[in-house]
Amino acid sequence: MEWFNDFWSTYSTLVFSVGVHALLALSIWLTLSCGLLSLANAAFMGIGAYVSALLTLQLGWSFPLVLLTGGIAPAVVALLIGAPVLRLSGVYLAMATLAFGEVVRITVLNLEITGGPEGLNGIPLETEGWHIAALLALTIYGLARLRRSKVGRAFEAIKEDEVAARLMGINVDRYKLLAFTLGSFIAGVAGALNAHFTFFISPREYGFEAAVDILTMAVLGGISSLIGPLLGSSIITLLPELLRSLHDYRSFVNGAVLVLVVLFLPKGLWDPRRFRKWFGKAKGAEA
Amino acid sequence: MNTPQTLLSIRNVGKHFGGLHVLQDVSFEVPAGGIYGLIGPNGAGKTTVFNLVTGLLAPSSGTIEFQGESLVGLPPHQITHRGIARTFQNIRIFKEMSLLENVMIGMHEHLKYGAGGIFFNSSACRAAEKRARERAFELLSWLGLEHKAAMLADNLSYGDQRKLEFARALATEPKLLLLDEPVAGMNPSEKTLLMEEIINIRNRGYGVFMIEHDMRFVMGLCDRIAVLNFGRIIAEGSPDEVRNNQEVIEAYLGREEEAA
Amino acid sequence: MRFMPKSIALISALACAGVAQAADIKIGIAEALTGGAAQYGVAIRNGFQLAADEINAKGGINGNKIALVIEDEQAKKEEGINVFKKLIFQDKVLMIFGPTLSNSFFAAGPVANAAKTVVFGTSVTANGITDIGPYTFRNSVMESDVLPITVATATKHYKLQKVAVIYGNDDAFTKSGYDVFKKVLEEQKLPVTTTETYVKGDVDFKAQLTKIKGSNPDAIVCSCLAEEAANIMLQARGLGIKAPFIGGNGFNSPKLFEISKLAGEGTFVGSPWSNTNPAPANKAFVAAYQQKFGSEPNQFAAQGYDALHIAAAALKDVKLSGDIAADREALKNALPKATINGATGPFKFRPAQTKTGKPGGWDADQKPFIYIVKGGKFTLYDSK
Amino acid sequence: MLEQQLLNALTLGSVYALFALGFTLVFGVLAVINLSHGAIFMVGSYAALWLVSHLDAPLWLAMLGAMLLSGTLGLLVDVLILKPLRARNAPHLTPMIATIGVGIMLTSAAQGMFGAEVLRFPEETLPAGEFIVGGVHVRALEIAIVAIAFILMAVLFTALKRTQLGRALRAIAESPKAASLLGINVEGLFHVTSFVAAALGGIAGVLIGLDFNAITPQMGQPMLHKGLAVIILGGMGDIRGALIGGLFLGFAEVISKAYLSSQMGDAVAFGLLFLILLVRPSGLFGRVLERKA
Repeated sequence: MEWFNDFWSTYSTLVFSVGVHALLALSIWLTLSCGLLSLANAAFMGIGAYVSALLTLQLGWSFPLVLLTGGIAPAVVALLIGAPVLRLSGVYLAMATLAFGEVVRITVLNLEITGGPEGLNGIPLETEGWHIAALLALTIYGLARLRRSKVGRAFEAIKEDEVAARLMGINVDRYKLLAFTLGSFIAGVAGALNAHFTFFISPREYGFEAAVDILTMAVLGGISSLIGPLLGSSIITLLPELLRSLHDYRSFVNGAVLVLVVLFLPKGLWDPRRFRKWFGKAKGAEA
Repeated sequence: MNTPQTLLSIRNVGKHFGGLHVLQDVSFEVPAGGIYGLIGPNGAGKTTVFNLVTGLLAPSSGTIEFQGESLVGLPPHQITHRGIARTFQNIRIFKEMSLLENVMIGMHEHLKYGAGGIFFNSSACRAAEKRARERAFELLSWLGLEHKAAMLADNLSYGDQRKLEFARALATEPKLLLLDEPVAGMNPSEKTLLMEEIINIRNRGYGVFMIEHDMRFVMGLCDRIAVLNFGRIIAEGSPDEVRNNQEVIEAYLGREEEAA
Repeated sequence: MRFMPKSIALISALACAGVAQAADIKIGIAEALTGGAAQYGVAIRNGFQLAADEINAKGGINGNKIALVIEDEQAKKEEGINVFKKLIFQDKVLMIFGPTLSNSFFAAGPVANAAKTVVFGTSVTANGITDIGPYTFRNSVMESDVLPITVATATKHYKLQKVAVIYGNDDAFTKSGYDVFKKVLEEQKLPVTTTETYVKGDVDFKAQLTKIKGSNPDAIVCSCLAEEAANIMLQARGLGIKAPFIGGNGFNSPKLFEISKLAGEGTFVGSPWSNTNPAPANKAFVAAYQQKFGSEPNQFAAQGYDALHIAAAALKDVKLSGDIAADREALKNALPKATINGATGPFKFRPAQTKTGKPGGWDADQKPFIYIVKGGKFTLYDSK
Repeated sequence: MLEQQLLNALTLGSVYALFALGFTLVFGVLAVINLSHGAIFMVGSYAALWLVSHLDAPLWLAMLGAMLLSGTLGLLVDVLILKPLRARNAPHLTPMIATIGVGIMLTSAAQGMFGAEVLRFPEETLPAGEFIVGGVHVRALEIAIVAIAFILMAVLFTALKRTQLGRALRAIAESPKAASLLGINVEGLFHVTSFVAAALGGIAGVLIGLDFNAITPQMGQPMLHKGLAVIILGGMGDIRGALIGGLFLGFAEVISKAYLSSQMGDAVAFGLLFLILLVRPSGLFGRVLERKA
């Protein structure tokens, strides 16, 4: 038990980060599973972080309420921009969400209440391990249920062939908006959790690089199931710790991982179909 | 004037892309029951008619009514909800999904359960999913695909993919089924099999409206036929009437026979 | 390939730290050694290594050698926390120096305070740092102590009537420097002709400078990092602007004149440190640094170097018991009384003024030197 | 002061245009958003610097070398990464993600090799000379930059318009499938395009490095964002649009800094970009090349 206490006091923040990154990876998984490449999740995380931190610092709201609002605030923004933005597809959507992220970052940078580039400090420690564990479990459960329902099937159909999905009676625009908004909610909650165990937030944490990091987690892990994003986020969070000795070349490895995965594991690390091919040739042939 | 038997009525419809007139003053009526055919040479504008009916494109002029209700301006999914389903000339099934899931996509609108139902896996939700699965199996078995229900659609043969598209379209519970060149790229024996399936579908009470290129196939199958050439209807009537229409022979059949 | 020897050097440094003997005093160094802030973090680490070598060469502190445990916090807040926790709970260091930038400090500082461990910043000038808690110390001189003197001296020298301002508005350091400048200019009733901004990564300042030129100021107040400042000076001269510059803490780098050459003539800077300060302690530091690292030291290295000497001065009066919690507490109580005469001149602590009025940490109480740039060099300003 | 600002805008705008040209060329021909273009731009800068300071190469030779190196890099990216992705018909966002990875690798490698600090061209290598025309300070360097940018763009335009190669490229932009049916070596031209585009990015890097006299591993990122803005303004894949868009952005930036506040300048730029995408995704000046399968 003492061993565990030592471990926990040293590595608890790392474990927290794994959990929060898992939430972020799931948030982008949701939009990706609907065929949308949105790079706005880092901005949504930032909105959640700032709104929640300000509610704690200025109004002293209770933490559960803060977390909830941290999710709702970006969701409202997502709803507002969703209708026009989601009419775009492919690279245009990626570019529009990227531009949106920049607008959010620069706005935060220039506002008085957000502390500008100096950010917000002195955010009290509110996040506890079980908060993250419970919210992550709830999210995984909810998304697993969603996947097996008509909504999950509709997402998959939209991802594969939007026109065919429309003609099967699916209200494509509504489901895209749902994925986008729900994703922003999860990202916002992740941001709120993060803000309340790192004592400090600043605009540069929510820029383009953060957006790419989040995307990398999902792409690395694979989006064909929920396990992929969880695996991807754990690796991306822990890899830098393992690669400490590489110093300046550490992010080189990150980049290389991204390229290699895209080239050689197009469905990500966790690809049930590949596993089936490896382990159960017979079953695959029969299916 | 809609007679009670008219399912779909297209009146004076025109469609142009910029200066290019694809359809001009197209009018015909698809009656309830039976198989209606729309034929014409390549590029005559047949698929455009389907795209207009299903809401993928908006007509530049004219009206399209289904059971007396205008379809113009409705988004595609709402047109599907009103009872029109279609297949595609170049098959568009969901390849990464199983056959069963493909068919269940078609039932989307008929699965009535909400967010709470999904999250708590309510009995209503489970029951609806169970019914949907059973119905999907039923539809697959109509087309002889039930033993492949768990297979990924990508692994199906060409002919089976067509059948799956039929099953998926039927899952939307349509009153009218739009088939876009259903036997394109098939060999004669496959064509015969598929012809039987289409007759089966008709016999189950669905209206069928098909575009076809293969004359023999259409003549043997359809109750009424409209002929489209260069964006205009040049003839309409029973297969025999159309076959004997001079303009059709010149514009279409003549060349077809030359080629054959 | 330059990275091979570099990483070997670092691994061996870490290995040395690992085999520290029982009587060694383990001190954690958490600086940004990779990433964009590495240019500061590496200099700071060099300062610490130099100071540790000196102290150990003279027999250590009361016979105990100093063992540095160096970690890279990458100027990322999560990394800052992770590294702090590792140093505090796993390596059980007596105290921690760092992190490099205020963002990591704001994140990691509370961790150290909660663990009742001294956290000592050498390069963090932001407001609120010493609000974090009573275990927080810094020897980085705050802009609010320096700039009033700089501005007043320059105003007198040039008989300034009006000035223009330019600053980086997306960087915590330059933005907080600007806030202080703004307050100082108001207090000293010096009118501002125009206030211009740029963002990190901007390298083209001509649009802003052209505007400044149009407003015809007597001097340009510049809250910028040295690299940016150098470019601003060069581009200003390219546009025919003759007005001198008044700089903040960011100007304190030899880089400034390496790049800007003579474009920065007449610039006024206030600083706790300069490489030309003739005080013996500084001369010794500059010489030793050049010998060890083969390059010119900068302010960050000097402050790191002094910081370890301050800690060493405090540790002389602490009887180490071997009980880490008690020793950490003893150090915290001894530090405020420590004074040295180091590379940055005479140094002592003063209690921080916190926003809430609660007892906070300890800020530097140091008098800045005012320099004017002549011949591409900082020269101590002589009002006569 | 207006004249001075216009000169500032012209210099900035022509470098933007040059950068965006390669960017949009790759999109037009390969239908790929190459997000490593910013890093390749940075590599060009470092390559020229290295040639100048280590081999004492004259500036024109260094520029040539930088174009060659960054072009080769672009070619490698195409051959090693984009080609396999094309071969397996990967979804169109996949190459974009791969090029993000390439960008990270190049940036990190540059930082490892040259360090994080800002590097500069030695002063004696810069074209000296400065004159005052009607109150406007003009540096010889600025004239050289604008001239090189416009010459290169003119060469590219002429090549696309007049030569067999250009016609083939335009055919591919319309439809690679149709082009290959016409007997055009599509793969080969993809390689050529990647090389030329990256070489243009590389020379833009050298010019920026010279003009602003600051080279850092991170310098590609803001440029990439600007480049995106330019090609969205000009219409993605539209060569002429990139030129107009680049100049437009240069002027818009300088003028807004000069006559509005420099505070929210970037927010306005990206807000505008965002709005343009929503209202007119084909760009302000251009039309999107609709790719026919």
